[in-house]
Amino acid sequence: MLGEGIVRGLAETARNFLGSFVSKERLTTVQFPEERLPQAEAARDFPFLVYDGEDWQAGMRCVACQICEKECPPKCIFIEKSKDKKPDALGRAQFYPARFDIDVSVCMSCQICVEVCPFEAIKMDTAFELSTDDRFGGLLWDRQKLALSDAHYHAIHPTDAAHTDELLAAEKAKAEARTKAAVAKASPAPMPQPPAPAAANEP
Amino acid sequence: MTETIDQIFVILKHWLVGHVPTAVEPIVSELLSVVPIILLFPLLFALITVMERKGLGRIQNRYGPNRVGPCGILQPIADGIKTLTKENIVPHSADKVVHLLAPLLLVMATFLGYAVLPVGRNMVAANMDAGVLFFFAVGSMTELSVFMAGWSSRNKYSLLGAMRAIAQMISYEVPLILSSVTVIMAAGTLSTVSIVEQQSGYTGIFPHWFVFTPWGFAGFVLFMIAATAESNRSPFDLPEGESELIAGYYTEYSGFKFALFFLAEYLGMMSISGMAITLFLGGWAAPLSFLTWIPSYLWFFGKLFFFIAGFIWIRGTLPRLRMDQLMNFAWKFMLPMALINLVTAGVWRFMPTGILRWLVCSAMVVAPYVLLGRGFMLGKRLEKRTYRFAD
Amino acid sequence: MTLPFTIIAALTIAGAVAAMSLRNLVHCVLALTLAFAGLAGMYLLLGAQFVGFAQILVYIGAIAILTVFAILLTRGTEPDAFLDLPSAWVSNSVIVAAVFGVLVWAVHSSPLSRRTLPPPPQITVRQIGFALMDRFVLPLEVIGLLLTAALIGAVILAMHEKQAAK
Amino acid sequence: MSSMTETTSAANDERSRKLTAGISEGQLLEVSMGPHHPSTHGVFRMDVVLDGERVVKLKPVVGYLHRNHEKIGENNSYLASMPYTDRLDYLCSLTNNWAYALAVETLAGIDVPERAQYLRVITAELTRLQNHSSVIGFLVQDMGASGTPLMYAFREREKILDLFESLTGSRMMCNYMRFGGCRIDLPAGWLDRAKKVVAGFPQFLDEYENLLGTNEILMARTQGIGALSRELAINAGVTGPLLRASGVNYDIRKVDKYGIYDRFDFKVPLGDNGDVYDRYMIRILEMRESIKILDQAMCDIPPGPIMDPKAKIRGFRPKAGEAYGRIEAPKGELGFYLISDGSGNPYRYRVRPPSFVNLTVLEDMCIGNYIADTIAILGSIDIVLGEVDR
Repeated sequence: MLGEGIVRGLAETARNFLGSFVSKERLTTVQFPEERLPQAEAARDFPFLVYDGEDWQAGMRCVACQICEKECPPKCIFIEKSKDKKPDALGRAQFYPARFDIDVSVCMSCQICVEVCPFEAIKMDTAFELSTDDRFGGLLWDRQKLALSDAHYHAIHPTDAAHTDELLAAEKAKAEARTKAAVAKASPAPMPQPPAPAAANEP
Repeated sequence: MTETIDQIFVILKHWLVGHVPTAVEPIVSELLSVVPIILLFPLLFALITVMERKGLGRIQNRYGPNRVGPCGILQPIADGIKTLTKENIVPHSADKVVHLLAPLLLVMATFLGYAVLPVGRNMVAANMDAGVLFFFAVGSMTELSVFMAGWSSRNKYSLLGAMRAIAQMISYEVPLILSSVTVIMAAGTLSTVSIVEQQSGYTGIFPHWFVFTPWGFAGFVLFMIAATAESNRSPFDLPEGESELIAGYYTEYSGFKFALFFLAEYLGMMSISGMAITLFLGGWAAPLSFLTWIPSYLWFFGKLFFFIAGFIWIRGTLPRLRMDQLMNFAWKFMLPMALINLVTAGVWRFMPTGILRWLVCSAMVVAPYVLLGRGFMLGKRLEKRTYRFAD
Repeated sequence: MTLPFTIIAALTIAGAVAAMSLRNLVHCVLALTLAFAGLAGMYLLLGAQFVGFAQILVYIGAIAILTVFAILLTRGTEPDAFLDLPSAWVSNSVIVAAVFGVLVWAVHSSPLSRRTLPPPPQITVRQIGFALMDRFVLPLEVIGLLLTAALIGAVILAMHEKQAAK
Repeated sequence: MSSMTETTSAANDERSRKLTAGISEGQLLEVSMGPHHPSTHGVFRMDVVLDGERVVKLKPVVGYLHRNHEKIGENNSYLASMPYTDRLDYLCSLTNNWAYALAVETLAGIDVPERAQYLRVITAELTRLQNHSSVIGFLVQDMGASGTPLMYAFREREKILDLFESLTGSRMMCNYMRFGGCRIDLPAGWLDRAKKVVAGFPQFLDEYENLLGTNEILMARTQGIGALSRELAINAGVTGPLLRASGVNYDIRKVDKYGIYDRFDFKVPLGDNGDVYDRYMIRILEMRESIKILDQAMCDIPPGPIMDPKAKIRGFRPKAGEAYGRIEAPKGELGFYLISDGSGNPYRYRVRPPSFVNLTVLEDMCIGNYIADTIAILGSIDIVLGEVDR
């Protein structure tokens, strides 16, 4: 019968029309500025540098090993190693990045830098409202703008942060065990700091 | 008391005309019946645009405009200001005069159609003896303005769109007029006011509307399908088929002229629904006998509201027909059905009242529908297919 | 010579003159439509509603579109070489003026034009219907036949053309 | 017509010459649709020659979205190319990742633990669901249903994209798979949410078939339009739903049995006439089959490692050689051909995109139809310009 399919289609839209007043399923719009969808925990937007403690320069975990700079596919990270050293979380003197820029307009938030970083120094932020009026300066974030506290990291990625802390604690324990063993083995003469594998202790 | 409320506008008009010097009286009384139409229907147009966008939104599980004013009511004002302030670009190679004239002629032709629509008990702008003929005569002027719009923009797409629009309008005007001829034949008059009068009686609580007769219902369905095509609405919105021709004949229009085309489209939609209400749904008559205390004009605009909701509903559901299918449908399905409907109305007129008359007429309407429908479908082997599955 | 009559008459004449003198063919057709509208106005002035609306429906609604289609499909709309006035335009216009003068004189002097015509009878559409059906039924049927023949002829021509193209 | 010199195949030449036999040069209307056309699915241009409404000659023009993907692949390490594969067919990034990972794994001989195989099947089938639902939404939108079917399709697609976001961190650019497994394990509660979404999908499909399945206008617009014969489909190397709609039983999940697809029982729907309606229905039936696979995969996914411990992320240097890994992407056979010379970068990095190959038969299907049909036919092929232009 001509028109039968059309009538069934009309019934379908009518059900959706009436349903939209009744069930949430039929009205899926989220009024963005007022209502916000909860962000998925694993969401990633642009990287940030983690630092322990209050002072972002002293507590910064990054040791400017430039692995992320090499591995980054669109090559948007630029690091300048510092001349002097500063003690890191485990008390060993490590380099720190005198300059650490990420060109956010080039970065495609693929989080490969997070994956390859051996020092858990760079993580992915979830802030997405980042519009600036300055196309070049505003999007070239320098070291200070990138540095965010470990507490912020715990706030946005709780399970991930907990897992990272376990890794760091394990490494710290291993480092201490090795130094205690080294001290016990090498008689009383104080040994210079053994070049323990890079580790950052937990604040 | 209900009588005065019902006639409130008529009394108001006579009171006003009474205060005017007699020399100018005819002019003023004409003005008083024309000015409300010029004011009211563009206001309804504004309301309908927001109603359409919200209705489509609700069909598509979203809100529709709700930011401008409380739940989007002020959206048409925002659109109006936007179109007024938009720059009015006229393409260099366009034919300036005809380019400007097209929307004006289109809006004028659609406004003229309202003269004969009885909006309420003795509330009609011009009670003409040949009202329906006037309505269709003025309706056929829109094709000329569509051609002027398409041709004067000197743009390949708009010319294609204009040609399609004219071909569609002409081929759907025939079933439109034929399906209204059945009502004219049954009512025996061309005047819209007396057509409404013929439908105003009640048996028991049911009204004598023409739509409750077999030929009336078939005529109503045919009339509405042809009306949708005539006003370029959803399944027949080929002239401005976005996916192929950018925007059909009003591609090269911007600013207020573009808004005029929209005004004309919605006015056309309302006036053709008004005519359908007058011919088939008893104009301003109340649907049930005990409801006659409600003023007559409220019934007319209530029914108009349902027609508009129907147009929006169809627009939200049906995909678009292709040009040749559109033509085949008009000439091979609508026209024969309209002619058969004419014969059914004749048979209805001369058979004695009773159940036999109902059966014969219903058969005369349903049988060709099924046969033509199957022929139409089989002609193209359209059927729901079953699919085989490999291992 | 009431005001509406003069307006409509001026409109019609302007439309007719423009239809003949404009360069672009499509403009000529639009001016012609203006003339048709003027004619319809005349009928309405005389109170012949049915003929007035029929004029609008048939002429403006259909024939104007038909001529426009014909122009578009055949020759396109570029204004071709404009026929300038024939060389002997002086003598032509003199003769035309003379003929016009004779006509005007004849119309004025004939007794018919001085006799005041009775006001036109108010005919309803129903009476027109009856008249068509009993006194003029033969011409109605003959015209119907003629139109059907024309329709079928057009269809055959189109079909013939399609055969040739395929 | 100088601009129409070269054509895709002699057959088309012959057919268009026959169509324009009786018509003079001036009558034909040359229209170029795109790249800025509202319905060509991205930056894709079609130079169409029309005789009135009928298409006489159609020349697709691509290349507007060329981003030099393969040359960049040669200068990047193997891992660095993985996020770029998300941008190939930007609607289904997970199947792109899987195809690339599969190619590298065959090249370097890495095997993938059980749980990672299951994760790959689940994410790939979810990608197929959301791709097919948005494709039928676009197809009907091109035919004018003013957005309603598209909105219903996108309502379902959003649910699946939310699942991807909570698993991989991004809705469309997932960058989830690594050589030898996956990057992250399922977060808590992800599996139940996924089960709920998949359980709600058949109801959406019934709703869709109610809305348009037997709609006379849709049937009139799609049945018998743009029919692709079996022989032409096989000769032109067409793959995916387009091929199966023409009746050829070729689904790489059944042919290669890659990953662990041999453990799941699912059927492959086949069409008879290969027209736009068949492709539309085949995609709906394929979605129902994907739901079956997902149900089976999600209920018996084993615990265990998700990454082969042996596989290194950085400094990954596969031995010299070449490999071609291919999977059944939602659009057809997506293959990656790699030649390694032992260094950290691939010597040659080639992508075999299904959309580009399926596009070659566009002119054969469109000649003789109306201009409104070319839009429907293009929509039924389901092309994504990121994949066509690379």
